[in-house]
Amino acid sequence: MLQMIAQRLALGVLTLFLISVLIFGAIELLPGDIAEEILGQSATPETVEAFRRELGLDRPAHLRYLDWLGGVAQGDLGHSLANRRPIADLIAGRLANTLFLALYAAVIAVPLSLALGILAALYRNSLYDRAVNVFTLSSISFPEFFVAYILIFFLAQSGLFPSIARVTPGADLADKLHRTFLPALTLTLVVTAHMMRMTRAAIINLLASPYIEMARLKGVGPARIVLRHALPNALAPIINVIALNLAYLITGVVVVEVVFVYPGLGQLMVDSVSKRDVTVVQAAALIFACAYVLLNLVADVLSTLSNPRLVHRR
Amino acid sequence: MTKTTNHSGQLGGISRRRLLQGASALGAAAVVGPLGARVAHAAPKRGGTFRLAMGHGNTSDSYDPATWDNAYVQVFATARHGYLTEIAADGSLVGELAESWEASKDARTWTLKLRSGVRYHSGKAVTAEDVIASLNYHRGEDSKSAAKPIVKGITEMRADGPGVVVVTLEAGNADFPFVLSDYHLPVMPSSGGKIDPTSRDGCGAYVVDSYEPGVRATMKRNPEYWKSGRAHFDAVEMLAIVDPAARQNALVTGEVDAIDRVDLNTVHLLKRARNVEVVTTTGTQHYTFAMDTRAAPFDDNNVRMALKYALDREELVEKILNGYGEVGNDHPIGRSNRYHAASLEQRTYDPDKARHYLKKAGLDKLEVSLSAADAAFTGAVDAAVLYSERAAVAGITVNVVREPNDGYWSNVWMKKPWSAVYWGGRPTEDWMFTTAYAEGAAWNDTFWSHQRFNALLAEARSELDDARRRAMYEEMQALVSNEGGVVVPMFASYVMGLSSKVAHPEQVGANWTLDGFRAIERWWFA
Amino acid sequence: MTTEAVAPLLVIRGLRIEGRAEESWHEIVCGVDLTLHRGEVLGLIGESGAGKSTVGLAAMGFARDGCRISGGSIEFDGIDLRAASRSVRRGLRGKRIAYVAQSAAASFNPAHRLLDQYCEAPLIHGVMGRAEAEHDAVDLYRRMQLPDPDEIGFRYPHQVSGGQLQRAMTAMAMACRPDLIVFDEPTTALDVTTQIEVLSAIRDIVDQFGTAAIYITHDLAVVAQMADRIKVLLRGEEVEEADTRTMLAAPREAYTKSLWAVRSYQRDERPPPPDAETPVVEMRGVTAGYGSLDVLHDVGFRVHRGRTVAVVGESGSGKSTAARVITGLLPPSAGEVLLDGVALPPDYRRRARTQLREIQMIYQMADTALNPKHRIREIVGRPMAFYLGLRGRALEARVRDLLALIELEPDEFIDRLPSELSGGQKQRIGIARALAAEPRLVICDEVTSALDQLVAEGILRLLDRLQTELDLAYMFITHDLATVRAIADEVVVMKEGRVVEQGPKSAMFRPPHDPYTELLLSSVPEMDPDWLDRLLSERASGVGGATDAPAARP
Amino acid sequence: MESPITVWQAIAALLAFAAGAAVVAWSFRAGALALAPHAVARVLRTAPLTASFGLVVILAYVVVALLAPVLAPFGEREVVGGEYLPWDEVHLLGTDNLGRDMLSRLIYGARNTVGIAFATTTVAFVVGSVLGLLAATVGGWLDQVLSRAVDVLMAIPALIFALLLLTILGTSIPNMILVIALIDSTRVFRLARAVAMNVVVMDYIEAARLRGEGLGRLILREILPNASAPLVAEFGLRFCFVFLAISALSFLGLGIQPPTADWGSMVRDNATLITFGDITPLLPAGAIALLTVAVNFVVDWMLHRASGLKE
Repeated sequence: MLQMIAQRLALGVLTLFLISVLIFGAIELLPGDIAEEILGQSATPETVEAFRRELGLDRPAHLRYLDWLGGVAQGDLGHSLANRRPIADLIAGRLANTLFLALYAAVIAVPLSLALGILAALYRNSLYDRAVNVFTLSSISFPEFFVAYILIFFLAQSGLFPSIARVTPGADLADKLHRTFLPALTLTLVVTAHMMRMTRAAIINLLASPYIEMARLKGVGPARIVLRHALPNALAPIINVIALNLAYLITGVVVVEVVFVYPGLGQLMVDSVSKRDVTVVQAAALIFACAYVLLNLVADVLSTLSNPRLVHRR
Repeated sequence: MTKTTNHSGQLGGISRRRLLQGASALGAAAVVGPLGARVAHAAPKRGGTFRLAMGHGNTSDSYDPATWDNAYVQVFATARHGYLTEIAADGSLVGELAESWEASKDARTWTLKLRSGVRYHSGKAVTAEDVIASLNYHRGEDSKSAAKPIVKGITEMRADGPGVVVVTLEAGNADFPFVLSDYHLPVMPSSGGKIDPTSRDGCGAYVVDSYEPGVRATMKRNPEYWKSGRAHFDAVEMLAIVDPAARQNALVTGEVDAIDRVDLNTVHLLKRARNVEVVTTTGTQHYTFAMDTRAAPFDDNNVRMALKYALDREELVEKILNGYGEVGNDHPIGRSNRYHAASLEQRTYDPDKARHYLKKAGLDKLEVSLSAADAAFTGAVDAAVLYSERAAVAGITVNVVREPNDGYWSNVWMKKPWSAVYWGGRPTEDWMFTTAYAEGAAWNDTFWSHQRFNALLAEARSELDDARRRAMYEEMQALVSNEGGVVVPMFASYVMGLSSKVAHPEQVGANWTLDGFRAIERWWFA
Repeated sequence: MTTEAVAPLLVIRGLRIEGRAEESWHEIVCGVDLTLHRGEVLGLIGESGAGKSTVGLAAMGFARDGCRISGGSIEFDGIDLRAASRSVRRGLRGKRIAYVAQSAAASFNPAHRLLDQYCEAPLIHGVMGRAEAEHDAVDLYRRMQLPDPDEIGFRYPHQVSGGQLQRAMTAMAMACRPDLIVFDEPTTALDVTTQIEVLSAIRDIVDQFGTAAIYITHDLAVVAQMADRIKVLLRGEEVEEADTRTMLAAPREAYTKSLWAVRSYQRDERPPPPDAETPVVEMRGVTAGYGSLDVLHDVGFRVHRGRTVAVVGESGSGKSTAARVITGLLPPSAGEVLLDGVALPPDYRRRARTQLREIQMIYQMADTALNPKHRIREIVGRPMAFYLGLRGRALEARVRDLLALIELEPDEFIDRLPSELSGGQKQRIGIARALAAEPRLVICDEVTSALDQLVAEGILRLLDRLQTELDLAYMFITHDLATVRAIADEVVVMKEGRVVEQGPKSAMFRPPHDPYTELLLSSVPEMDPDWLDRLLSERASGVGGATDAPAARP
Repeated sequence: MESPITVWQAIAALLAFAAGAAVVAWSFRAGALALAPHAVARVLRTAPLTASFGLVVILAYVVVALLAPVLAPFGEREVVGGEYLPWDEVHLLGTDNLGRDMLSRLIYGARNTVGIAFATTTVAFVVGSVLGLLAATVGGWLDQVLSRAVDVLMAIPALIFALLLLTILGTSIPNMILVIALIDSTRVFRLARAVAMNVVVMDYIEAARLRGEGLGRLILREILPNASAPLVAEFGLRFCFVFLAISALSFLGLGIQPPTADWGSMVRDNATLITFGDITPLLPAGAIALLTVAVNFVVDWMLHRASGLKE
């Protein structure tokens, strides 16, 4: 197990390295550079040139990349090219925000989708099952920003919840939860369908197993069959789909951040891409990739732990 | 209470004397032509936290004046910094840190007398050295400042005692004090002849508490602010809300007190909301479709004229601006400018004339590509689509190319032969023409080079006679309109949404959005 | 044993059960009667599709998903199970009627410990408390002769061997001391040596508690050991019923007789090949394995033209691995494989097309051996097209010939999909595909073990005929000594990756044996109802030593 | 058109819609059973009401997409009146912000959106499943390399990755199709590989390998037919997600070239209206949602048939 984790972490580091090369290359390929982007309409060739010199953009790309890599290897993410702020400072708060929102949404979405999925498996093909199915499918087929607008229309304009998730540093948790409720709910609607469908499918898939028949022949009731006999064995696929969705909650929420004016990493990354602020983009991309790699690793470890065959060797 | 007020600011009506010999005239500014019928407010009250949400703001924003490129940082800068001159709500130029100024006869040497006793938030006094360092920051070989072309004309600056700065220009410029009001040019504390561009210190009405670029800034009133009758709010919170729907929702749900850039698609719905006032000002902001006059087929003025007649300007104002604007006349000088050529005949949609010019160019039909993105201006793509629909009637195929917002200014503007462009406008005709129409100007986006125009421009700049100056500028407008490479379909209003709690003076500045960027120090809670 | 005065425990009358296929219902059990008294063991036998399991489950008032009980009555101890409410039925299951499934490995929930699963029924039925149930479990485990009964309950199913699991499942069925247990082929998936232990344990415990049982199996020799009475089913209908000895001695119906006759198929051993003849395939000193773990150790044997070599051993003995080495799927770490005296490249990817063609394989599970999306025409035709370059009419004609050769009507079968075939027909197609390549050696990997005995016999006869006609060499991998007896010329006995014994069949079935061979031979059930008792008493007296075989690896 | 909506009205509308859908689905199945050839009818008979409904909807979309020029009362880009005209008998669904007929735009949108989504998904599936099957079949270093590469691509947030690529390449429709397809193909790869992994262990694959079959035949003839069911199901979902991707991209300012009508961009263009209770943006969003639900109903049914699962 430890060996697997070590191996996966090593692979993860390789993945991160490749991503940093890829992102760096992509930004190099993007038309325009940070000097042109920041000066925008006001750019003149001379000022752009001066800007580039100041930022060291006149040096060859591979040298700049190696410099950056050297810094990262020593734990220094460098400075934002655009406003010279240390990236660690720039990102710390936003990362906390992103994680908070992801966690918030997950705390609602995961139990909800598990419950819905288990109930749907229990009452499969009932009216309830179909209704939940249609509702969740519809919710994922609406663009995220649209779901957000609808929620704002129904829940914010009546004054129940604030329409923008303005989080101030000093706010207490209750206030923060209240302020970020709508983005969390939007994300919940977006990810629940997938997890719920997977839970349902994973459980139903197992209901044909001989050990389920055995349980029924022992006189076990339907609820206990699903919860005690099917669910523990369906954990691996469920954990994996949860991990995938958690990764999405961390990495894929830029649209929700924009709509609810929530200062998360996604918006930072999009902004930085548009300004060609390569060091910030790199840092954000690495954090996202880290989240993805780690979540997948955790999912694999948990699925392994959920399987007695792999935990208790013969 | 819901109502709309339109303030059409005018930069006219300033006497020559006042221009050359300016003095601060705060409170004495005449109220010029308010079109709205807003009930006059009682005397401004102090207090409250003003929450302002703006449709700009980027995480890469900074304190550095060289890089200010969006309204958020511009309003933010204006709130915390002092400038040498200020454009008053009525469009007149008044002194701010410069108490008065005087020009030499040829308008080449300007002597600025600084207001005494003004201090930065840090407590340091504002000096002539600071003024020189602040302007110098944008000059010189190594300057990366967007304002570099603006201060290019300065050849020398020197302090004449602690309170006087003497500026020498390359050539006479009667409008120089206007230039000093540019948002890039705040006066910042200096040491050793250099300013620290990353410093937040200024001498403006508000002191920065916290700033997270692209997210929010919080400020407190500067207790020692020298202006009277300004800076009514105790504190200010500025939010960047880029998504228009989110911004409007924030206003409607009372999360913020004011927003800029109201989505024109839904402004009619916003107006219905209770406790919301929509304020519009029409100034110099205009949208253009700039053709590269060096490139075929745009090198033929007949083609340009054909295209100018193939566009329904009224429709664009109606559909793109939802009526919040005025039609343009293919030159960049708006009705609020001093020397606007009112006598120039308004160009209208006329497919027959377009065909006629096409024939003159020796063509039956024409196919051209028009690059647009919402980065150029909101609704640019739609405007291009409408253009293409109308042009089709005249036998002109306009292929609309939606360009990415990202990198629009570096990759499309002045690179593609025909593209949509946004201009905030300039307070003076000279400034506008010099920036974008003079031969060899960095932002001459039509690459237009017209001998007569260039000669007139140089001449008018140092011309002291008002009537002759007017004649010259009117001729230049006609030249641009009839021979230039630019289609100017419309002048766009600034449309802002205000909670009814927010009060503002009867006259709202039209030179920029949000009362000429100065809403924070000029407005108050009713 | 039975008395007329006591009311029977279970009475089934005119039972009809329907199964759903293609959106319509088909009858799969058509009017079966069944009476079972307390303490009585009824053997239910028949081939697959006879409806044995369906009837067995119906005795619990249960129909599998996609099945429904459409007629008849099921009365358990005076309770009408069809009319009873769901909760009444649920209350009976596990408490008064228990079930032991065919594959204990699949029927134990892999996520829970054995003990927890044991305790589930007593707890939900409120028969006893947790502590009592655990105590009871240890007692039953001991009675079932499970090793380490105090601790085994804390293991997960995968940590316990197949034979032990089957006993643990029987113990679990006993947990509430039910009146009736349905045993559904409890030993079918086990090796012969393990089967003995499970059979004896089951028999003992049923005797001890006087539990009535329905014992479902397709293996006549097994049912002979276990049942008081035997009922024979065929396609959902009863063929006949009699007490065990009568049934074995004098079956009335022709079908029953044919079942009985299967065991008698046996072919004479062919004379040994001349010493000078080069074997078709020879394995020489092969050591092979996966990773660092060697599964084969220095294995060698020869297969001659027109002869059948049977490779015998229990699960995990390495017999299938030997086949993988020959086919080149598993390159050996030492030793070599010769085809006609010439060493073959160890990896099949390096072998020439003709070399590949010479060695063909027939698989145990015909279900997974035929591509479910291909029609018979393609499955059988592909090797011909591939190796022999046949096209169009020639190909079609050859496919038809081959189908005729394996006794399937070409017109009827050529356009079918595998899913439209029975198990035996699929296996025939497997054979046809192997023959289509016109090979010299055919490796038959447990080709009959998944089939009913009658069908299996047909396959064996077919293979034998084809061998004679086409002069093929067979390598026949099996764990079933009856099959060996039927078809082999030579026998190779393997255990733990080594060849224990090899020689002509006649020699193998004649003492003295290697002890392992002896154990294998003696464990093959015989039709004699007293066989198990005799064997156990012999072993108890120290003639043979039963060991717990490694877990069955399916 | 400017009718503000309330929760109750929305729920009532949904219920009415569901009832209508059931009726339509039922009558479609009844009608189809009567008309269809025997073999088709036999399959159709097994379709639950939900699947019939899905089939009707998909069929309707295809018809609308194919016959757009015939069905649409006005041209796709034609400016026919003032902006935001209310619903009336000339403009059944009113006009949009430029005064184009909303209904006509929706109809043409079906053609463009469904066409683009279909092309994108097809490319994604061809690339993703071929590579996935290849990785599973060949195994070894090829599998390692491909899987790692896919890991890398998947670890970059999809939307931001698309943004990067489209900015580099430019937002033409072919580029958009390729970029979304590339990102989708990583997901398809994972699925195809996983499914194929279960197939390659089958004896019939071993038999084909031992026969000496080439890679191409192995993948296309032996493995692919047995891996197609889950791939088809995934196709259904991915197909619908393309709309969302386009919509999200247009939110970030990269969309389909105007004046081409596509639902994703139409939702974006009109989205603000919903915050004032104007239901205009619900039309294209609803069109997407309806198709998603319909496709998934059919996919569920097909999966159910393929698995032979008797619930």
